[in-house]
Amino acid sequence: MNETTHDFDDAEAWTLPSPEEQQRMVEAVLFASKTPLSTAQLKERLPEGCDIGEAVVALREHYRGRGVQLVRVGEGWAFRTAGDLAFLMSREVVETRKLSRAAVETLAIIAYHQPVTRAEIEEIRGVSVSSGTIDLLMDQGWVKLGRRRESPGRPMTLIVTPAFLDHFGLGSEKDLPGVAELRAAGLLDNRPGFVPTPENAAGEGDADLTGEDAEGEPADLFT
Amino acid sequence: MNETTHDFDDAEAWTLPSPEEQQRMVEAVLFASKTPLSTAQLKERLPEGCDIGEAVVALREHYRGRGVQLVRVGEGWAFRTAGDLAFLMSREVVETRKLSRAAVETLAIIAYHQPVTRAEIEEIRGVSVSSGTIDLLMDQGWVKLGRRRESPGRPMTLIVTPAFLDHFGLGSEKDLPGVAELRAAGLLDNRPGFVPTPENAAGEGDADLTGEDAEGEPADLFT
Amino acid sequence: MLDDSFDAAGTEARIASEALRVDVDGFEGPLDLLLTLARSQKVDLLKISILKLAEQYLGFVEEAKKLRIELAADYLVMAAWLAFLKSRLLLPPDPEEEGPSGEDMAAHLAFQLQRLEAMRSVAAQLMARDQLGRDVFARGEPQNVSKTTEIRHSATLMDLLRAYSRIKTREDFQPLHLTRKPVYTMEQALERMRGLVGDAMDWVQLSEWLPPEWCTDGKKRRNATAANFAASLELVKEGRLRIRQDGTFQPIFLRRCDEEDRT
Repeated sequence: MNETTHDFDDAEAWTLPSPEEQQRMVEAVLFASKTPLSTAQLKERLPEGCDIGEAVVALREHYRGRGVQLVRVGEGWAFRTAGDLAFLMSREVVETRKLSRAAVETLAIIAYHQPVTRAEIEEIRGVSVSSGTIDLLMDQGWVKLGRRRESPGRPMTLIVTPAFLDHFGLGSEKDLPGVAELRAAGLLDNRPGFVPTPENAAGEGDADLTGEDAEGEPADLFT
Repeated sequence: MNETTHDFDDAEAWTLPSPEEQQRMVEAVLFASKTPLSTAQLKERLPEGCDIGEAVVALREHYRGRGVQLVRVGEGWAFRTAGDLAFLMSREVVETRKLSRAAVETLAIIAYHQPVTRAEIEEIRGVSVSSGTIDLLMDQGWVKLGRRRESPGRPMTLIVTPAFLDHFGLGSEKDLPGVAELRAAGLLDNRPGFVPTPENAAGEGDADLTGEDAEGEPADLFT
Repeated sequence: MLDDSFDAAGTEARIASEALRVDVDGFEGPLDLLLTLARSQKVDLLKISILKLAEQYLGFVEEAKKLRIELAADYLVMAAWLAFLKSRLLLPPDPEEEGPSGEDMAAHLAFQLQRLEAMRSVAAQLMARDQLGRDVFARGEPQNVSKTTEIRHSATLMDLLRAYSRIKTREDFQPLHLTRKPVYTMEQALERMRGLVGDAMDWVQLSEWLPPEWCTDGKKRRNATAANFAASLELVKEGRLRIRQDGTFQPIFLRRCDEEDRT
């Protein structure tokens, strides 16, 4: 229907493209194609008499070791990024978020008490620790599983990682300042906010408010 | 502030990829992209310290004469099929609306005279430019608004886009056919004219892009 | 010879005007028409005779009028301008006359025609280039860059230390809760005394209203006494109880507050 076909069909002067030329053709057609093309499809697109198989083999060889490879996809052939360069195909967007209070506390407990079981963390914090929090710390690469504790139930323990030390600029776990140092540095809040813990939440509602007086001896007045 | 920079800055173990490896990376990234990527964009995608310019030059050389070419498009680079193999690509042809003579001329004037005001285009063509024509060129993504001209009325100017360069396979505006000759002949100079133009025929100097009346007939003066 | 050339020119002009008549709508404005007429001079645009071109154009407009072809106004504007230019070119320059000379105007028109022709030529060359999507093609199956958002959580050593100190202070504080002895509260005392106050027709000693279970040891007793005392003051405030102490360190007596007490 168009002149191109016409030329191919009956031009006496027409000669078979050279193998290099056939390779160029396969290369261009595969590059521009929206889908992988089978040998049969390539044959249909290229001038009559081309040796598709040979061109594909040569082309595949040519691209070996390069950033792009000619690979077999199902029945067809397609160009694909070399597997080892896949990382270039994803653009990482790094978003920085502040670690939640629960996560920071959990992390601190793991750092100071490691190896520590989850139950122990809960005991220290006074509230249950969600697995989301621990997962997050693990994803972050700051916490990992330690040995099992040789106690009933053989619970897993959690420890901090070298990445944790690195991130917080600590040479070792021993570099973590002690509580006394924290207090000396004025880091310890003298008036902690009242946080309900399982113990006091379950106990007498106002016990803590009158608690200090309970120690005092107001009854001296009456005896 | 974030870890990424940190890693690159001080990881002793990290080494710059070899030139061959850098070439593979640029190849992979450019091959995967449909649109041209600028050197800056490539730099952003590749590991720190890579010499994009060198990789591109080597890659361009590697692809010379092949079925796929690495071409310069404005600020960027892109792989494109070789022009002489167009006859194989009948299936990939994107049907586009045929441009009117007015649109083709307007496009050429914008490309060769950019940044150019609508009044200047009208001066060159000797007829008013319909907004439909400019809209069409903008829809096509070939033309966009440039800066305002610092002249009375501060008219908007028109310029061509990187997509225009990409479409016509131009590395830059300097590659426009015959541009050097036209410039040498003074045909790209902006000379003040005395010949009636649609603008001065209408007796108004504001035939800028926003001037709706540029479409209007100056006929009222002469009937 | 002269006749011949005149004839030839006449024929040419006739053919041209015929063509123009047919094409009048096909021109993209007067400049386009001028360019077409200029081409009919069959000389390089650089050597074009502007005077002749002006005459050709005016002839065309005359012809159009004769044929009652409606010409758009800008063609008429151009005709008027060309007539003016023609007079400038033919008449000797008037030193009084302001503005550009006829030659300047002619030169500029020639420039414009050249420029338009040049633009047409490069436009054609541009369109003849290999075009993307027509002659050259981009990657048909581009691999899009997948965008992954990695969330990094930040915390400083200070955050960690503060968090730990928070926990530690809480811990230091907690033993108080755990070792605290039971306390008989004022609320408890108040509730109990509201039930008892109705029966206290006569003065009763405060110690008699202590709950028996709180009298087992001195500490508990003191606690309950304090609670009962505070509660009785509350009841006095409410006007339900009267309270009496005869002297310092003397026993405290309580009695129901009756109607007559209030008045």
